[in-house]
Amino acid sequence: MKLVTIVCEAHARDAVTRLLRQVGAHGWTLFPVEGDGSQGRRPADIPEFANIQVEAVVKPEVAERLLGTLGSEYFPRYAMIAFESDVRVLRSGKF
Amino acid sequence: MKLVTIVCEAHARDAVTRLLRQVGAHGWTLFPVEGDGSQGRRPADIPEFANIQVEAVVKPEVAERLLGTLGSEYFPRYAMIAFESDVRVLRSGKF
Amino acid sequence: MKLVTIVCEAHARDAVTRLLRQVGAHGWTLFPVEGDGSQGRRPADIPEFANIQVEAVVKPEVAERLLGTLGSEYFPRYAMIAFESDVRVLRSGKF
Amino acid sequence: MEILDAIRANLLSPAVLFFALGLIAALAKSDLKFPEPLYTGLTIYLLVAIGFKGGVAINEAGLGKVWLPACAAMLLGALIPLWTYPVLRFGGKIAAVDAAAIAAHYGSVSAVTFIAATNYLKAINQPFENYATAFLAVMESPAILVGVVLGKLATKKSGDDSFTSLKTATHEALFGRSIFLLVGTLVVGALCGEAGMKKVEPFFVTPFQGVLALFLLEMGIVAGRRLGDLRKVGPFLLAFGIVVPLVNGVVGVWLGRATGLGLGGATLLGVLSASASYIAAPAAIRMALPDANPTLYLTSSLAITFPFNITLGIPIYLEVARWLYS
Amino acid sequence: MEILDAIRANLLSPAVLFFALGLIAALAKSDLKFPEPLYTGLTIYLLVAIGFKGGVAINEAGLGKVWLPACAAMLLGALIPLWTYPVLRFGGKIAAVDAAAIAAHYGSVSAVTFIAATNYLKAINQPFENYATAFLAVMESPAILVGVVLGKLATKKSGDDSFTSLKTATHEALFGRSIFLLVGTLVVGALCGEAGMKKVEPFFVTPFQGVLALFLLEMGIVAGRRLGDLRKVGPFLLAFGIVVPLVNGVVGVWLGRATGLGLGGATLLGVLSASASYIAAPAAIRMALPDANPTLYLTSSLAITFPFNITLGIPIYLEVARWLYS
Amino acid sequence: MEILDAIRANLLSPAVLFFALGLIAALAKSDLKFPEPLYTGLTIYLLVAIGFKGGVAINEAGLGKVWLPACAAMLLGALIPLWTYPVLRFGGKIAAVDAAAIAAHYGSVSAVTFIAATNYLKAINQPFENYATAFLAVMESPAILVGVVLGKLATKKSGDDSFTSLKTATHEALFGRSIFLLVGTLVVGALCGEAGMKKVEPFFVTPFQGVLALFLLEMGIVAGRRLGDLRKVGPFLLAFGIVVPLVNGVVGVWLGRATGLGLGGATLLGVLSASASYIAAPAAIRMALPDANPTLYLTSSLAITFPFNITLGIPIYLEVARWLYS
Ligand SMILES: Nc1ncnc2c1ncn2[C@@H]1O[C@H](COP(=O)(O)O)[C@@H](O)[C@H]1O
Ligand SMILES: Nc1ncnc2c1ncn2[C@@H]1O[C@H](COP(=O)(O)O)[C@@H](O)[C@H]1O
Ligand SMILES: Nc1ncnc2c1ncn2[C@@H]1O[C@H](COP(=O)(O)O)[C@@H](O)[C@H]1O
Ligand code: NA
Ligand code: NA
Ligand code: NA
Repeated sequence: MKLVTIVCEAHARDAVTRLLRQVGAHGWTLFPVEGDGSQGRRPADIPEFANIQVEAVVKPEVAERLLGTLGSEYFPRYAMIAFESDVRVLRSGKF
Repeated sequence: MKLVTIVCEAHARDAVTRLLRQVGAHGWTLFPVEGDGSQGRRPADIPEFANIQVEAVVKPEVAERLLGTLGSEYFPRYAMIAFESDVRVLRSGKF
Repeated sequence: MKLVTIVCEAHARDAVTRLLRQVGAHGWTLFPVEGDGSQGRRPADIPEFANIQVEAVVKPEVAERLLGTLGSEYFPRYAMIAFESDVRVLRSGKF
Repeated sequence: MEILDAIRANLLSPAVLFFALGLIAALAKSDLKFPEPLYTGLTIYLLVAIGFKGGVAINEAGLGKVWLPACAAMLLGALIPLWTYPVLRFGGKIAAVDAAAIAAHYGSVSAVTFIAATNYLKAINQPFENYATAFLAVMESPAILVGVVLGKLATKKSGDDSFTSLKTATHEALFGRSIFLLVGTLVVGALCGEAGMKKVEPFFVTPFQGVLALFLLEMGIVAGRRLGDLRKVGPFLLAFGIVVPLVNGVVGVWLGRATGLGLGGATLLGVLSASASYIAAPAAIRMALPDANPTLYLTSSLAITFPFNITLGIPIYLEVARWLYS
Repeated sequence: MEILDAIRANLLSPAVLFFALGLIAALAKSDLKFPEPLYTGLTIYLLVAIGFKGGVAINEAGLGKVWLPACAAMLLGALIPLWTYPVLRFGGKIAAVDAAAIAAHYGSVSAVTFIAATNYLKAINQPFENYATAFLAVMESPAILVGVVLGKLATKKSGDDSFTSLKTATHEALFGRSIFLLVGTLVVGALCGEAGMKKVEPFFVTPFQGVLALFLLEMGIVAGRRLGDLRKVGPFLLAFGIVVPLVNGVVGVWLGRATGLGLGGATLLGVLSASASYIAAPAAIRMALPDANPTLYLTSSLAITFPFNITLGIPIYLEVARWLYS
Repeated sequence: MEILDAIRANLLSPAVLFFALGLIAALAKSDLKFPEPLYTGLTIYLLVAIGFKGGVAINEAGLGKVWLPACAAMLLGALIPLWTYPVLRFGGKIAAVDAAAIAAHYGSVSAVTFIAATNYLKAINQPFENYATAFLAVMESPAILVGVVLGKLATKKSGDDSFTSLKTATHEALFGRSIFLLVGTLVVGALCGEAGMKKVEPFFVTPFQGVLALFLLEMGIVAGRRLGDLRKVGPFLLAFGIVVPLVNGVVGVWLGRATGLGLGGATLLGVLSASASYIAAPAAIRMALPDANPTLYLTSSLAITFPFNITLGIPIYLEVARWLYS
């Protein structure tokens, strides 16, 4: 299985979770984070201007689709990074 | 070393940290998260009904024991997912 | 690319983010966490006494430098752990 | 039609209307929600304020007046699961462990329902014994322990495991956040008395009603999210969540009168007896009886009984008391 | 020199000085910042308090007095983007989608600016219609929707995608947190009336000014962080962020008078018309027009117009009203 | 036996009893704890309220009265580390860097202890100079800088590194959250004066004592967690944590009298001198002297000196003042 991690501006939240469903993720985990990057510091004091980190455990092919769409549709528009890593899950059936 | 990540309902917190000690983890890191999965949305506004993410860096054999018990004892009872990945640690002695 | 994860006492925050810039990381993500380890429980109720988790996606050579300095300069002084894992990123140019 | 007026008055109070607004927010899928620390902060404030006030009241009334009804309340809490369990098990054909879990919730109490009741009485100028908070404090745990034991007997687990979880449940039931805050601030209030109250009144008493209204807004959201599960729990639990409170409410009022409480105090004991826990009990039960299905006990206590009590229940229990005391 | 005295009085009020302190904290790179839940809690408190108060006022004044100016306010909000868009597009040579986004922000409103204005009027004992909150509630969404449509026309996207995002924008604009809280508590307040107000006044009214001051401290920090971006937006937006509010402010005051509001109410309508949204609009626009550059609309509304309004704007709009009404 | 009565009165105040309740919660391993944002929100409120009040007081008294005792307070803060360092180093055989770190903590101040003292004086109707907050503001940093320099001299690090960390320490000591809030709100208060105070009084003054009581509940939990470390620090630091405050307290009271403060103000200067920092100092020291062992300075300041001062210390320093002034 693949763990896809997305760190992005909070305003992208709905767009990202919608995309996750579309590409076939069965769930996600999300939490607010603070960050620094090419677009400057993002302190986590105002929810609307903060960052969120979204994690989704998905099948490799889903990860492909997900990262693909993120790269083409989302990166040009939102402050975001995304990366993928290999994980061994329990009950792989559910993902 | 293995990094074991567990996302589960907050009520499982004590049970999970107890288990971590039992199987021989020397520490853990924990934070509240919001999530969506087969058992529906879990917004993070009421601590008792929220999710937590628990991370533990452990030896491979400890990870085995941990995931084993989680699968047999915990999954049937709690809303939870767990996965394992390879990490390279500093001071591997302490884990 | 490498994902370097650091969990440390909040007081090390500035020192760690400064180091990240020095060794050449282009960004970082940070959030408060609760933890348990060799130096005892660290509940997350007082920011000054809490833990933070810092994540940075960096080039392998940067990860080397980072972990090296952490091991020699920071571990003796701060309550902290650090580990590295392999990740596949989008837009690897930006890291 | 006094009762109808009383109900209308209650329905038009800010507290209840804010609760309704929360329900609507949840149903309209608005992104409105309180951050967890705000929710926790409000609960701490409400528990500390009510506990401290109760302690000051005990300091004035003297333990002599409090102990008898307090013991009665405790006993009542422990007994309720014993009669609700069979009803659920055989009347509702509900699995043993689930029946035990639900029974524990209805024997335990809801602090927010109690607080809403005190507000309601204050609003209609019905005097009541402020030390009734002591009953709230002693009624939370017993039922949980009884319910856990019932559940353990039903589901014979590996001794050790069940032992640990019974132990955790006991610790949770006795040292859990809410219990600790209530009992602790009761004692603090009893030690301070009026002198101490003067200092903190502008923070713990004056704005109290407004804070409660704001808190009920969030409670409405939380309860509203569970409304979807009503289908899952079936008609029996639906009826159970309304009939049992009414029965327990009457018993509580009667017991209050029998142990020498005034009309207001008896009403509050009725409210406590009728209320079902949805925070302390779920936390303890989830640990001690992880095999019980949370949807059943959470939905019935949070989405059925809690809304019923703060809208219709409270005025009804008061009417019952009025009738008993006339 | 009345106007100068009015401005000095405003600049020396705790609210404005706390805002200035926040600006300094941001510029001095102090590590001072409010935790997110505290910020959110304060916004919830301010919106609920102002909404409930407004509702009670409607309950007293009666809808008959409110509907006409309310509709006018709504219309005004919808029209502002239609004249600011061309100004930005052709006057400022700003890209279509960015012009649409900025126009939406200036048609929409800033609740905090409105609240600061009511505080200012109270401080100088200038009576005003408390139900003006209703105008705040109805002016937030229309401009956002108009702006989004303008942006969509400019950037023809794949039907489906643009459809979803237009839908999300509408939902966001109508059920977003702030709108929902304002409209909801307005209704609750209207249902409760004075009787309900009595209960919650010590929490929602008495400490209100102090809470606002504390909140403006954080707003100062947030606005201060954006000051660095002033260079990026260029002189045109700088002028735009000050001139447009002045124009809209005068139009708003005039419209208030034309629809029968008193001096205070007209001033508040002027403030609303002059204010630019920096929370609700960015959230909706970011979803519906993700191609618009946030630096442009956030910097102009948050770092230019907002500080201008709460320091100089508010007293000026009042003077305009005084002059119109004399 | 006046002193004993004074102490009993203090021990039975809500503030101290809530602190005790927090200690018990920590020892009983209750899961009670405040969410971080609630803790941070309460500190911000307390610092802003006390700072603003102090500023208004300065506005009334005039700088003329304040500057002399303020400079004296600052000097005192800078000198305390110079005499405590050798005591720790040679009396206690404590490593140089640790001795420097601890000395810095005792030269700096604890805002909460100061606030508790003002509350105590208010409770017993002992008038005091409200501008004493200015002393709190100026005493926090100097000792930290002196302590850091002492530590640097002891541990000769690579120039550059030590330079950065000395720089960070200075920045932290001068622009850290608490300092910034105190100084900033002092200035704001001084600019607003009574007129501004009227507006925010219901929020920043009226509920203040209650908020402090709630905050001390959390402080009790935090301090209670450190009680376990008492074994680790050894008898010398235990004695140090009680004797040094007594000595510094007397010196502070005497200095207050020498610089023309009244009985109340002198008591507060004594309290400041006796108190040890456990938030600002640890933050700065951890960055500037990372080799110092936090267990030593945190345990002594947080688990020994802080509880001692708010229970016994404050009434004692008042008695000392009474005796000096009679
Ligand atoms: N190299 C990195 N490692 C970890 N997080 C990053 C990195 N770069 C960016 N981020 C996160 O992604 C957010 C947006 O990145 P950016 O668009 O570069 O500003 C930042 O605020 C960080 O939270
Ligand atoms: N595929 C997934 N990726 C990431 N997190 C997940 C996934 N599935 C479930 N979760 C998390 O695990 C929690 C419980 O999962 P579930 O039992 O499926 O509801 C959810 O609330 C999420 O926080
Ligand atoms: N084995 C582990 N797995 C995950 N996190 C750990 C582990 N050990 C320590 N930590 C985290 O690192 C912090 C400091 O570790 P320590 O210095 O061992 O107390 C702890 O508070 C935990 O948050
Ligand atoms: Na009950
Ligand atoms: Na506007
Ligand atoms: Na001191």
